[in-house]
Amino acid sequence: MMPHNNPLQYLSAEGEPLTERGGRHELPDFVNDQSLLLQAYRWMNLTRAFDQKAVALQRTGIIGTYPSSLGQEAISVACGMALAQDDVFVPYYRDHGSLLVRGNLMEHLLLYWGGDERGSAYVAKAGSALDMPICVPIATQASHAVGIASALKIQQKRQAVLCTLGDGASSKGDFLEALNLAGSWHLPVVFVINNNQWAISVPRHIQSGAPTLAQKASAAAIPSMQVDGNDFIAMYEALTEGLHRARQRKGPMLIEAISYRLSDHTTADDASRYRGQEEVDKAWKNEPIKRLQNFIFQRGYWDKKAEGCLQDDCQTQLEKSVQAYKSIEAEQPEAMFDYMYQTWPAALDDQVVTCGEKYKRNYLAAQQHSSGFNKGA
Amino acid sequence: MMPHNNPLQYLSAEGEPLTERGGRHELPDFVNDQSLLLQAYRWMNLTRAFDQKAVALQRTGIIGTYPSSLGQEAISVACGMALAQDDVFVPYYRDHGSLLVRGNLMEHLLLYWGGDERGSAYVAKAGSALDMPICVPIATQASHAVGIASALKIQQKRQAVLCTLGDGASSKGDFLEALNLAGSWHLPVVFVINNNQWAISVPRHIQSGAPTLAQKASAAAIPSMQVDGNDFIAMYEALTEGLHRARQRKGPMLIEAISYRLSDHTTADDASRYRGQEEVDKAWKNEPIKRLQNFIFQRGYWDKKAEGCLQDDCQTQLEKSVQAYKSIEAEQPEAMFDYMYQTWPAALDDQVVTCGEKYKRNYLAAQQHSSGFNKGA
Amino acid sequence: MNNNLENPDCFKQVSLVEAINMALDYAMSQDESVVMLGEDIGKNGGVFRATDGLQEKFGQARVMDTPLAETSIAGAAVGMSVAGLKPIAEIQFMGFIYATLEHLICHAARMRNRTRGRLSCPMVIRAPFGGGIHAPEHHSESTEALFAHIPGLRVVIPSSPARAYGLLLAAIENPDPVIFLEPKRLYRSEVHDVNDNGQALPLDSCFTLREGEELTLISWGACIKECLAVVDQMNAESGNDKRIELIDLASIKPIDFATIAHSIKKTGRCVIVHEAAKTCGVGAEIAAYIAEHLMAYCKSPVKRITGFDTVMPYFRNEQHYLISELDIKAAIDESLSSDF
Amino acid sequence: MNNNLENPDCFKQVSLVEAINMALDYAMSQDESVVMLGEDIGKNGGVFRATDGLQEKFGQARVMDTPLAETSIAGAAVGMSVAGLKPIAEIQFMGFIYATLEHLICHAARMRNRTRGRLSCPMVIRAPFGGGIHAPEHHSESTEALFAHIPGLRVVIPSSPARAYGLLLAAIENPDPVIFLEPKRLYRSEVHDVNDNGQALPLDSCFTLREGEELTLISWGACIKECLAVVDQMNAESGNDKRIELIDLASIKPIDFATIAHSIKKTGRCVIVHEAAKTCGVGAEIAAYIAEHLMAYCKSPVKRITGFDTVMPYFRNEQHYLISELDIKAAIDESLSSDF
Ligand SMILES: Cc1ncc(C[n+]2csc(CCOP(=O)(O)OP(=O)(O)O)c2C)c(N)n1
Ligand SMILES: Cc1ncc(C[n+]2csc(CCOP(=O)(O)OP(=O)(O)O)c2C)c(N)n1
Ligand SMILES: [Mg+2]
Ligand SMILES: [Mg+2]
Repeated sequence: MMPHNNPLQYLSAEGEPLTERGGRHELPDFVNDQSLLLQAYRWMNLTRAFDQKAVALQRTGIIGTYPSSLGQEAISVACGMALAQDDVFVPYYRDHGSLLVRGNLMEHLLLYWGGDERGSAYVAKAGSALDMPICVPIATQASHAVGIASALKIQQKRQAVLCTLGDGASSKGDFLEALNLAGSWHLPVVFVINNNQWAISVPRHIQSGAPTLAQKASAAAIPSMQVDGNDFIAMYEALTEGLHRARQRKGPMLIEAISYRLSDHTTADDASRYRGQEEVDKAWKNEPIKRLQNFIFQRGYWDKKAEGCLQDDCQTQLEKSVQAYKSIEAEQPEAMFDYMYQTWPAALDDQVVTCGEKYKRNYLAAQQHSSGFNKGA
Repeated sequence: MMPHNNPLQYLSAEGEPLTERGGRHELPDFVNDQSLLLQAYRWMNLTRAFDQKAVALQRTGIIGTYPSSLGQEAISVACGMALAQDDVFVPYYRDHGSLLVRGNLMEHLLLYWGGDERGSAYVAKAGSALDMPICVPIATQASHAVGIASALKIQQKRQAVLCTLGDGASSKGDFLEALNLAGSWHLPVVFVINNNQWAISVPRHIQSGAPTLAQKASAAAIPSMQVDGNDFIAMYEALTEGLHRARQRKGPMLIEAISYRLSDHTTADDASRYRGQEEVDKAWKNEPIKRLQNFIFQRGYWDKKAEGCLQDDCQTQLEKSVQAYKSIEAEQPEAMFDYMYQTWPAALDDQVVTCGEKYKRNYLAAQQHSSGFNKGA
Repeated sequence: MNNNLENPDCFKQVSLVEAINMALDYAMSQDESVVMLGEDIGKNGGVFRATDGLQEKFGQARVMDTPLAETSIAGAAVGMSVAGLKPIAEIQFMGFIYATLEHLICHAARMRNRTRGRLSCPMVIRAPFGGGIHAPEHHSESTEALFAHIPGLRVVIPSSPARAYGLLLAAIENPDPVIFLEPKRLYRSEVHDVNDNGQALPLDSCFTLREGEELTLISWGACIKECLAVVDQMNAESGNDKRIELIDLASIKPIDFATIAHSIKKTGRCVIVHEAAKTCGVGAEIAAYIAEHLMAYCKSPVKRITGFDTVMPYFRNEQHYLISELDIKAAIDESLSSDF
Repeated sequence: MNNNLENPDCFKQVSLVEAINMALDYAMSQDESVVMLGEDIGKNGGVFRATDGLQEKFGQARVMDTPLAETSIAGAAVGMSVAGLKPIAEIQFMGFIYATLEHLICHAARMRNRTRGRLSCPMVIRAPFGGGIHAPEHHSESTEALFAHIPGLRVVIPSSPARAYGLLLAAIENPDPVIFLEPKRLYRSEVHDVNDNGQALPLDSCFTLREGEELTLISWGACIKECLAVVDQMNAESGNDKRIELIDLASIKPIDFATIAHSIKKTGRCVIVHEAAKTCGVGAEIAAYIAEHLMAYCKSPVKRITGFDTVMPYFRNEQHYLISELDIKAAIDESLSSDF
């Protein structure tokens, strides 16, 4: 494992291969795999395009509060790509890139952020049936990840579990206990801290006195490393290694991916209240897409024409997805009861009736006055 | 700070000074302070005598379930002695020794374990008015300790906080979060893990994959050390240093005190279900009282006669305390309401009346039939 | 595999805690996906011996001693259940269950709804609860109402060895999370015949332990013991063995209001007994239901005999908090003698 | 120092969240021991701006951004309060409050009792609660009943800027722990005159917002908005401005049963409205009280208009869960027109 405070990095901010940083001298072999790098580059661009679109849709009230992943596309896409299909992904709410790579449809992501439970109802095409839904209560997913990893171990399966979280989440007991359990039970799970330097308005240094978040793993004697989270090559390498170890039953691992949240926390946030623009400007110089772009241009894998096509293609896909999203009608009111219990409790019979009556009452009133009732569906 | 997996130790199991262990060659100066060592020795003996008595009292139904501190007297007494009067002590339930040194009366300790809230009502004579009561929910006291430490810091006081916990407790989120907060806020708090190798029936190695519990501190970048918890001199030295640092505003520290639970977990436990007698026999060779006794004999601080007097003295004190304990009558039933709120909620008026009626009803019945009602008070 | 034909009658004389052990043993024998996790459940067999012998029988992979971390016990159980296991997590005492609440409320209770049925959390959280065994602070709580308020959870409390056996099997078979609370005061208080035939009892139903015509007494958990004694005594003394009806609620969430309504329509009087604090206890929900739906049938006010809104006193004075037979009898007498 | 003479009238036009800010500002100005801790409460002023400007004014030592760890926020607040501070902890949304429960139930609520008055926990936990602002999952909960069940806690919910100001000051002054829940749907819905004079309102009391003779409507939090509209409309339409009585419960624990009893004895009819799930909600306790003490006065069954026993739907469908004016009106009509 890598020493701390010296993140694994292969490419400079300008996309030049580094030879003397991070303790590894040679670029990993997979950089010769043109299709893999182009796949990554495409996904990162689609993620960013999706992100911009989602922010715009929020501004016009088409979806609700949305957490942008601007600047963190390398982490998210590398997670998605390093996972094997039957590995289990346990995401947090800023993982749009991984979710897309896993084969989730953009219209379903929009559905989720548009306030519709069905956004979490579909199996990711390129993912596992066990891929977990987006988790809102911070760090709780880490406990689920160790539970799933423990189940896989008990079932003698050879899959790995990948769990993501934020730098803020690394302070919460759930995560710290989960690390300990993963270590104690030697579980096949990789944790990735997306250290984007901020937890809403709380800067990284308030979260912990520890100089690195990677060192949280030493409390559980789990190997860990810091990785430049804006360097797709470093992220992919570290994740591939971690997941491979896990599948080989070599135990858990923690990766601290160092990046920066270039956006507001969510569309409901105004980051200018608590951080200066210079900091953000500086961080833009490190952003991951340009870095990989420069590299694949240098390598001759990519050119301006391909770039143009890609951007067009992203827009076309997006348009289609937004249309698809908009065409999905809201569920019936009674749907709120349908999935509470698999075996129906008679005690709820009355409430379903009340729900229907209530809908009729309020809906009819809305029809008549088109006021006095909060429209929506 | 000391390296890990090499606990600070000054005396061999036989009480001989070590010169080449633990990285420190010379015995600390305070070993020349005869009265300090004798004080320690006396407290350790009183603690053990109290312990034996308490177990006996439980067996005859005079008190309830009781957690013996057999074999861990050095840790507990060193904690009590290293604390300054106005430092704040935040104990867990196995700290009889520290509580005695703090000046708590044995009858009050018995009151607590005898199922009477007033056991926690008194201010320890040699302690702070803020000394916390015994804490049953594992590890929660660690959060209180950081809260108190933070208050002291805000109030610009120069006291330290000392918080104890078990090896099992070191797995719980409360403790891990508390470490992180102590590090982030640079708080004047020392944590002592009494690593007695067992958490009821769960052995140390199940608690964590980490080879030491001291290294849990690195997650929060807090200095930490392992100490031989059966070596009073090492414990006192480490605690004095830690508390001094804290009072000097040099931040928190974690001490892992390595010892062994020679007793059952509590009087309700039967340790023979889950651990072998050889292990216990071996651990007895390391017990702390004999070790210090040998040392003070060698030094000429102590002799057989003094030993005889001490044992007699302990018994005398104990007899008196047990008598005092037995003479304390139970509270009135309505006392259960008296301290729920400082400003009385009218909503409880009826319940106090009901409580009185209920008492009369059941008490009278008990008088008449002396059956059908669970006597106690 | 839970096939009755394969399980001819096999009666055993067991205590409530032994019945729990028997049900766990049965479920683990029948279904490989059933696993257990908790503190001290392995070699030690649980501090009350509910899991005695099971690790030896089923191995450490299926009977897991965990680190001391309740949050993780619940959170890991969520993950395990999503991944196809049926975890049974033991929380050593109900007083230590609060660290699990975030996982139970935010995840276990919602996973099916959140994913519109794609994933679910079939899991059981077992915990001993209630006072009366002279235990230290935090070892006597009855906070079943906290769980009863949470949509998506089931809460089940047995009050006899046979109901413990059958309801625990039902909880394990249930496809959703069940909080299974064991009245520890009854763990060893009596021994009964239980048929170890793998037969689950119905969930979502209460049990009418005594039929009666003049008053409906509703309770659950350890208080059933005193209720039974009072009802049997009063029915005998009055020469009317159908005087007081005793309902063991058993399913605390959801509540079987049909049975309750049927009974109160018949008797017109209701006394509710529970050990938990009064305010917002489960008794409130039952009384509220009566106020909404059955007032017209009531001949006297509903009475709740409950714990006080205080902390359960430490054991020296706990009997002043716990409900005695005389307390129950007094309430019944009052209800029977008052009329609107 | 909270001396009225020093505080001449000082009216300000403020929203509910601004009133919270004003009360915090006042309390911190008057009493050095008042401190605040929470996530994003410093520079950011809280995600709803309840603490806006306070860190700048009172410094980082008294307005503390914490690591993201709710358990520690509550646990540290317990320690701080024991040590002589008056901590006001903000939990960002009620959906994230569950990790605090162990500390609130086992410690904050018990410290005074445990130590027979030697130590105590004067602390306030503030959290925005309730739905209706189109927020994501877990940002809409109303689980006040969980806290209301716990002996030793107080639970307070304001429903107007003035009550927010006066009740928050009262909560801060109170020598015991208070859970202060802020109806976020009302945070900015209206602006009222509030006198920034440091005057606390009484705790343990409800507020009769409208007097009436024919029916008692009881609610709290955001639902008060719809209740007020309905009552004013019905009273106006009927030409009887004393028709429906509206009680804002405000003090959820302990409950001011005296005022409720007085009202129901007068009106004989009661409708209870709350957003939280029905089963074992606080409405159940009120209805149970009626069943125990006021049945003889009731002309029609008690009615509860509450959230369903489901998870609050994500915001696209949340209006099918939330209670509308029409829902309230229908319940009142039904209660008024039914008789035993
Ligand atoms: C338990 C819990 N507490 C608080 C919140 C509110 N909240 C949402 S995101 C967030 C900050 C998370 O920061 P971080 O973990 O660094 O992830 P990031 O959003 O920066 O990716 C907070 C406090 C929550 N969702 N869950
Ligand atoms: C939160 C919580 N969970 C469980 C328990 C029950 N319990 C009491 S002591 C104990 C073991 C504690 O072990 P350790 O921390 O090593 O301390 P020791 O008793 O060995 O000194 C357990 C599980 C508890 N008191 N609190
Ligand atoms: Mg972050
Ligand atoms: Mg231990």
